[in-house]
Amino acid sequence: MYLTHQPINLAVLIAQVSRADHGAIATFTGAVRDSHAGRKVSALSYSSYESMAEHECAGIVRETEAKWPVRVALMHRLGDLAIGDVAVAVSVASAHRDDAFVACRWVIDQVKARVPIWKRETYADGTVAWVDPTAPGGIVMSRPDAEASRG
Amino acid sequence: MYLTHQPINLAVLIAQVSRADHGAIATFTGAVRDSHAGRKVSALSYSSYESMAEHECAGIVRETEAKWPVRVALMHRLGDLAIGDVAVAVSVASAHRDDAFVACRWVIDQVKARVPIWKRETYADGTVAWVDPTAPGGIVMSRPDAEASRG
Amino acid sequence: MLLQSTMSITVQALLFARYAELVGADRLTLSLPDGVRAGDAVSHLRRQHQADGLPPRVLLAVNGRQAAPERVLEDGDELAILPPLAGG
Amino acid sequence: MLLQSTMSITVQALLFARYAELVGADRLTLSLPDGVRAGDAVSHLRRQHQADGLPPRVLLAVNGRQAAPERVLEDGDELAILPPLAGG
Repeated sequence: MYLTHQPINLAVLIAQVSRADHGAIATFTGAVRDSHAGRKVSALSYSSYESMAEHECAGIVRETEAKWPVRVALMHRLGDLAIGDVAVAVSVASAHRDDAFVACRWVIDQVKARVPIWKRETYADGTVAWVDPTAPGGIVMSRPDAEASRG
Repeated sequence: MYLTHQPINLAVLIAQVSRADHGAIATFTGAVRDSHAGRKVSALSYSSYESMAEHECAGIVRETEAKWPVRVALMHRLGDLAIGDVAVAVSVASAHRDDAFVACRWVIDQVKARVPIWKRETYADGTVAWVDPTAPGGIVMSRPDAEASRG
Repeated sequence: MLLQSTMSITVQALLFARYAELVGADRLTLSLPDGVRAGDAVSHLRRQHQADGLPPRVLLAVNGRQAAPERVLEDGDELAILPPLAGG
Repeated sequence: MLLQSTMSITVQALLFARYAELVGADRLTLSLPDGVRAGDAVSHLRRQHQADGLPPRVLLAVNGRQAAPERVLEDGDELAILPPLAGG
């Protein structure tokens, strides 16, 4: 299970990869920032195509452990998050720090590229947007009312 | 204070760099491995030239925060450690993961290159060595008795 | 071309995040001609379900695995239409 | 050359880890001629304190900052002789 609706416990994640012969552990955590696209973020929610997301996460972990002599732990949170909450955490243990750093970086890049997860931001002014890295400015405003009234 | 004789608390270190506008945190921990130079390690002790080590650590943190838009926390443990204990931990927070990863890697490389800390390993067969990255094999056997008897 | 076939299959279309908001549903049951491709199913959805807000090129998955628009759908398939990913 | 000077200074030599083990002490008080350089102080230590196990080139620090062997020592300086670093 790589997705959770509960707060991510980093100590548990690190313990998952720790082994007596793996002295170097690189960990990445992505936490909710208080601003995005020049707007002040007040609330944030992650949703997912969960069955596919679990499959993709498992694939990323398996591929990483095949590419480098490392052990990988990965967790992505879903649901409503507060500013400062950890949204994603990756921990990679290896005998040597080069592999740990390179593999950790690869995992988080792959998560962003492959795992079907979406982020909905609510701003201090009450507006709501979907985060879209392909859109100009990185967001697309949410218009649930406008769309609903079209039908 | 960057040196400690107490166990390193990673959560405290990460909390030290976390800020609402710094969403990406890269963390490195180096833990005591159960083998080195082909020998089974049973005990390990770190010593230091503490006043200089503190000064070098402060310099590394200051330089890193000048080179990248990051916040850095760094802690190195001294004294007797057990297998699996965290010897060094670096946590780097930034708005973006590129800076966090690159700066975290730089900090740990600088620690290894500049901070006067030494490592004494006791092996399962009772022999003792000083870790010396410049020596063939990476260690120099300890001979306290032989040396003492010369005088 | 979609109408040439006499057999039809049933496909569950899944919509997520902004696309679910656009279409006003997160799950639609589509009745489609046998041999239909994933990309054709999205075109069908655009026309039949007021989903013309869907961009011309969308990321697709069939039964939880990424799939090309040319992928031929089978009866009972789950076709997911994925907005640009924003995890991490 | 070390003996040309008539004035003398006192320097605290600090030895660490394997070097402390080699010399059998982690702190020695050295009386050295005025104007002595850090590298000369190490040579003095090798001769006078059975420290010939010290390698020809060692890492030095004066008063807690890395220093070159050419660094001229002053009375009361703390000269640290550092084995290859092994932190992290």
